[in-house]
Amino acid sequence: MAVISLAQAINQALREEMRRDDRVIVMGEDVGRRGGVFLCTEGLYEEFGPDRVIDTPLAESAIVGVALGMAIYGLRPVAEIQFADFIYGGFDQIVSNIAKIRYRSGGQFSAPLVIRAPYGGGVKGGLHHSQSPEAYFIHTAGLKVVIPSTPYDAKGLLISAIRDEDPVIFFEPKRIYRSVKGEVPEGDYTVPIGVSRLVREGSDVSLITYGAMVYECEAAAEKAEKEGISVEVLDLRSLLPFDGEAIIKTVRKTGRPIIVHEAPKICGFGAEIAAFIAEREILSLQSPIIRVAGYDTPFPLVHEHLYLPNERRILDAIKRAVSF
Amino acid sequence: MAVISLAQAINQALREEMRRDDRVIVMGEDVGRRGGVFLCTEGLYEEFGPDRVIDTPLAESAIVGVALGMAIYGLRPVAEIQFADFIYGGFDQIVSNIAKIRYRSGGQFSAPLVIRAPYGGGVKGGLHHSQSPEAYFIHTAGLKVVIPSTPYDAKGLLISAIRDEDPVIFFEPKRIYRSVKGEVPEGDYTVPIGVSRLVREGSDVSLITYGAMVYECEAAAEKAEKEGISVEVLDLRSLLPFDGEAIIKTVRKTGRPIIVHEAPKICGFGAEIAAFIAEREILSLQSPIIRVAGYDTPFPLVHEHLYLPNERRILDAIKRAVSF
Amino acid sequence: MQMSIVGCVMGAFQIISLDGSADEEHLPELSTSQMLKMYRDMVLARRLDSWLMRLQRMGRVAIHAPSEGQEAAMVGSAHTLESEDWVFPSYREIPVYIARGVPISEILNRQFCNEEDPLHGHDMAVYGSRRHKIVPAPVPVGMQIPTAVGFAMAAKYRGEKAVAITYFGDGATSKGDFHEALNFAGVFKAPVVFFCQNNQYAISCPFSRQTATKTIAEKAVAYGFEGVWVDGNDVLACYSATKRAIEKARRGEGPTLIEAFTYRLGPHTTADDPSRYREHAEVEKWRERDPIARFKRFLIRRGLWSEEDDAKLHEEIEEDIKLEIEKAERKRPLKPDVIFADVYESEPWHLAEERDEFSRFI
Amino acid sequence: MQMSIVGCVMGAFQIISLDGSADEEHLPELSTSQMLKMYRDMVLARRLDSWLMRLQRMGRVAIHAPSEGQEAAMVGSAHTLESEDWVFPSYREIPVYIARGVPISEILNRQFCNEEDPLHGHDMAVYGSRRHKIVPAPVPVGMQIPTAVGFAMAAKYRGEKAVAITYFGDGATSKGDFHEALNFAGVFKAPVVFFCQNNQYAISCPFSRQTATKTIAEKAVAYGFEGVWVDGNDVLACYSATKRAIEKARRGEGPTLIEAFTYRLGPHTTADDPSRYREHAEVEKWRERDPIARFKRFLIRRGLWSEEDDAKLHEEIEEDIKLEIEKAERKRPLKPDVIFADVYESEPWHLAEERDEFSRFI
Ligand SMILES: Cc1ncc(C[n+]2csc(CCOP(=O)(O)OP(=O)(O)O)c2C)c(N)n1
Ligand SMILES: Cc1ncc(C[n+]2csc(CCOP(=O)(O)OP(=O)(O)O)c2C)c(N)n1
Ligand SMILES: [Mg+2]
Ligand SMILES: [Mg+2]
Repeated sequence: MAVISLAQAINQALREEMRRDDRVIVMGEDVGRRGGVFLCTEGLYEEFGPDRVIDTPLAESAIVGVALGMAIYGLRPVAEIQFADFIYGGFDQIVSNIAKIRYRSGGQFSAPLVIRAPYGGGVKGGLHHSQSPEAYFIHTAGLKVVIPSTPYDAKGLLISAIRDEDPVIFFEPKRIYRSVKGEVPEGDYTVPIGVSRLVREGSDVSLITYGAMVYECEAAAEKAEKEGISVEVLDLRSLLPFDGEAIIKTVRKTGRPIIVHEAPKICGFGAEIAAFIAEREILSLQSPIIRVAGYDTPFPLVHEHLYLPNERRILDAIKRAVSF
Repeated sequence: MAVISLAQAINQALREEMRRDDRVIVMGEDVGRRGGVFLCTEGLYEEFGPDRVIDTPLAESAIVGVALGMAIYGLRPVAEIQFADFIYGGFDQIVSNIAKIRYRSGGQFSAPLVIRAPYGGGVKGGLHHSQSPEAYFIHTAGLKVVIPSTPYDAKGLLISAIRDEDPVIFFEPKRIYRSVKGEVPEGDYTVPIGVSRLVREGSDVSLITYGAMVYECEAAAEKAEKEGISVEVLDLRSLLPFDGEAIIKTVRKTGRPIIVHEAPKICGFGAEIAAFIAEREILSLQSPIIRVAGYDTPFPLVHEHLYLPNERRILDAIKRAVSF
Repeated sequence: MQMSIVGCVMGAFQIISLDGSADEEHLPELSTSQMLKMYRDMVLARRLDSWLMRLQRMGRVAIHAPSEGQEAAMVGSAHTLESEDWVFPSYREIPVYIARGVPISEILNRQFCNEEDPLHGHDMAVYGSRRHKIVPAPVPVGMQIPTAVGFAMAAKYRGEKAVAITYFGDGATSKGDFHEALNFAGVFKAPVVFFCQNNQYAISCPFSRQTATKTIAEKAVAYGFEGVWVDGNDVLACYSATKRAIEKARRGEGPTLIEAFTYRLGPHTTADDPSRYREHAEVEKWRERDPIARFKRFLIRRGLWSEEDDAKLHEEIEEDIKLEIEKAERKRPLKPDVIFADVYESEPWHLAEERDEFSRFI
Repeated sequence: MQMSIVGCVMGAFQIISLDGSADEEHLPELSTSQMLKMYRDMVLARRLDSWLMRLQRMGRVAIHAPSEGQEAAMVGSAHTLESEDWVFPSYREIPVYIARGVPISEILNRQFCNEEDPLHGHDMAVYGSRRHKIVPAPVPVGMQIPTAVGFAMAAKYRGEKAVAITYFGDGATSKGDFHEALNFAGVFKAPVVFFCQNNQYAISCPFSRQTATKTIAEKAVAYGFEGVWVDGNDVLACYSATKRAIEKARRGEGPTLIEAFTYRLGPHTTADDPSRYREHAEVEKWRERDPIARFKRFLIRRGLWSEEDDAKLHEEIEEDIKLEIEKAERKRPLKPDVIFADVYESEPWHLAEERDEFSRFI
């Protein structure tokens, strides 16, 4: 099996799905000739032409709003927002129109579309090229929210997202676009939306995470292991709907849940997971529910490696949990 | 002291602050001659004229974006968004520009402005006239978020918000604009941002809430009292920053926190409060942390009284907490 | 035809004068029965509107956004549509639905939110129907415009001959979505018609405060396609201008922005009090330009209609509406758990749980 | 002057021809020293730009958005500003800062994110300074435009004579914010100048795909004020057009949209590879229209400048830049806890807590 990067896996998913299904079209800023600023759409313009790989004017609200019109027609648009930080320009369309079209129309119309965007920090992008805005969308009924962390999942989840009958916000951890490589089968397979991946088994502490943080968690888990603490790592993959069962299972097992994400802490997705656990599994808890998250400031250009949760901070949380 | 409605208290705060400070201007759709669709700006146009009470074109992004320019100049704009449901049109400006101007500029510029909007359900407004979008803003560093529940607080908090050096999102529970009346002193006073209000003391269960839900909680608390359960009710008033001390105090006292809000549950503000408690006060807990919230659907037109948390649902949660 | 405007204003395109006389040269090719059907639709829309206003005042239906005064713009334009065309309306377009053949029973089911409400009681004041190729409006102003453009782009990609028409008000033209959508349409030559009803108010905001241009039509300059300014109280002018735009779009020659200059005679919605922001005299002036009266004068002048016909028509329509109201009101209300319907295609576990919990409280 | 455009295109306004000869009738009233200052600013901007490109390639500074080729548009326009005027730039406007009198040391402190970085290392590729009345750009394209309008409205409310000028690219004109802001400016007659540098690309998107109009200038029609199309590689034409617009705004006669038609000679940013989307030949063609060479020819033709002067100037500037780079690079880096600065005026409890926690990890 070929070993490819996360960005290449995205590219492969798009290419194969476009070959299989002529309803699938790709649109966004610089997705055509330029192949996307991260080259996720490289080669698609050459293979499928300008009618299916559409370079758009610079207008995020129209990109997603137009995608909705195409989806209502019966196409399967995959709209790219160049950086997740610019998705707010299309926020009104996403939250008020796309997320609600099925509900608004009494089920007569729906929005089978995907909005892809690179997200997260670690690329020296500063304030507006580093954000993790997933919580805004998880709070919005009618959407699905997916974040892959491996090339295999990226391809399988993106294909699922394209085939899904509802709108999927698909955030890609840009920091690991190239650095993370893995085996990806050619051809058709899917990874189901809503199901997490157990990255690593353990019995003392559960790290519940997603995106690029999976790797920080794995590193911290390994360090902890050396100090005799057994750490389980759960990669959620889907944030809405999230895999409640798997969360409960790991909490029952270890009693010490720690949630790790890049986004700011207050009202981040970690809050939901913590609340979910605190509502259902309080008797399983052996420690407080700890969140290791981005700080509640805008995303800084300098010292971003200190802003982002890292091995050290996660390890510290692990130790606090076991010594509670 | 005059007994006035919540809407009248808002009106009084604006009027008095405009009299005191000529930097204060009011702008938005229909705020002038029409006096606002809920009449919160009634009479201001007549008193202060079109230069200070500005009827704007229908453009939410410009309303808040222009307000930012005015604030940078040195004015104190109070921008009205006609319904909180339409604030998403200005979301990009609020989240990317207004919330971050101080940070972006290294503290050279700031955004001392207020964005007021009626929010919440209970007025048969359907999908796009009933939403409670506070969580989106609480998750956004650089903003403050305030929701009053009484006329006294509405006036005092709005004056604080206008005088604040940072941008404040000020959501007004429209359902109780007229129905809730209370004593409001004429003249200058403030209610500080960041401090909650203990509505009612109790020892068995803590209801942590804000906005119109304060009254549902009070009603449920009274019912519970009759059944021998002593219920404390905390009105947060400020959601960012929120009054962490008061939350901890009530949780230590009762051990049974229940969070009540209208917004959908997943990633709502209740999640943050639950996570906050689960991180710090796990040993105080005598019951799971329960959330009573709007369901995770868009806001429906029909049966909204069943969609919204009500006395019955809150009472049920109280009983679940004490019988855990 | 002198309809196009590029950069300057020549006066709105008109066919029927106030007195009912016509510009014979520009009369569209319409059979008598077609014209009478248009007239009937306008009258039906007006009567239904007035019923909905009253029903709301009596507390029997929810909020209503009246169309009184704007029937020519809506009926005239909608009569140009073929069965394959799609409509992306706003919240004031009941006359369009009627012209599109939607039975008033369905509109009433909607307003009464009964068990046959096609939108399942999920939103107010808007309507949609897959069968009639009408996509229900999102209530936030202007938001449907990019959707119409995307739909049109998809139709073009598929080589289909469908055209999308979208309706919106003067206020909507100030929104970013209007701009982004029209710019896309220009770039991609989408087969779409932008139909703006300039009724001169956005709630209380007069047109002069909405924008500094004299017309909406000239805004098309900014997108590289044609803008057309038409008398929105003249049903034949609206028909002709729209027909031309639809045919142009169908031929692959791109979009058109049509401004129908008209007036909202009633309040913004049943929740509004227009006396707060406009003079009675202004309304009276515009009543004289009533589009239905004008069309009637035209029809009578040409011997196609009479006062007796008119009285009969009104009576017939009135009976019909009353009957349908009774029927709609008698239907069962929507079940409580309808609030959990239509969120996703298949219900995720968390909604199933919430629905379970919910069922304990009803 | 034939600068205005309403609805149709007459050709961009130009004063200096490619060969350096001038349209004497339209020459602005500028002293020799003013013109030489403009020339110096352009050269300084170009040299600094080329240094920043190299420094980035060497990994010594972060991402940079080059201005090569656009110096005439920026320096020409910025030289018209009075000290009371305010600038709302985008991310490509280093030549504007130079023209505004910002010392290059400050620009370099910014790029090196050292302890004297006026933005505290919080954002990339943008600059701002209260002292110089420059409000730093938000990186999302077009977002600064409504801010400039609001600022101008406030100045007008206060009866101050300040004018706001905002810079943005061709891509920005597709954004809703552009539209909403220009519409506001038209309605409120705000004293603001919209200065669009149409460098014909938004990253890879060519102007022809950005909009269906021939110019950006004609988009002003949609807002009821004047649009001006100017040769953006002609510093005097840019100066004259902007001066006229600034004076007009100062007199209370409202906004102007200026389109400076120019070309980005370099990549979009240091992260871009333009060979993916445009031909080398096209770039070469535009190199012939280099604004600095053209202005130099003009100055030499008029006996105001010589090749020797030029060599000396370049040398001097080069020395200066090198020195300042050294100084900037030697300054201390920003302290880690700077990431907690400037979130609110006074730190709320939750940030104090987080900062405490943070300090354990550095
Ligand atoms: C984005 C948004 N802002 C505000 C509102 C509240 N509102 C409803 S209709 C309306 C005026 C719309 O005016 P116009 O576009 O001219 O349409 P008309 O009502 O005149 O048909 C306003 C402000 C809304 N629905 N959406
Ligand atoms: C809202 C938004 N979308 C996308 C981007 C990514 N991006 C940065 S610059 C740019 C192109 C801007 O083009 P233009 O406005 O012509 O300015 P130029 O770069 O040519 O000076 C894009 C797409 C962004 N910064 N903001
Ligand atoms: Mg209107
Ligand atoms: Mg450009």
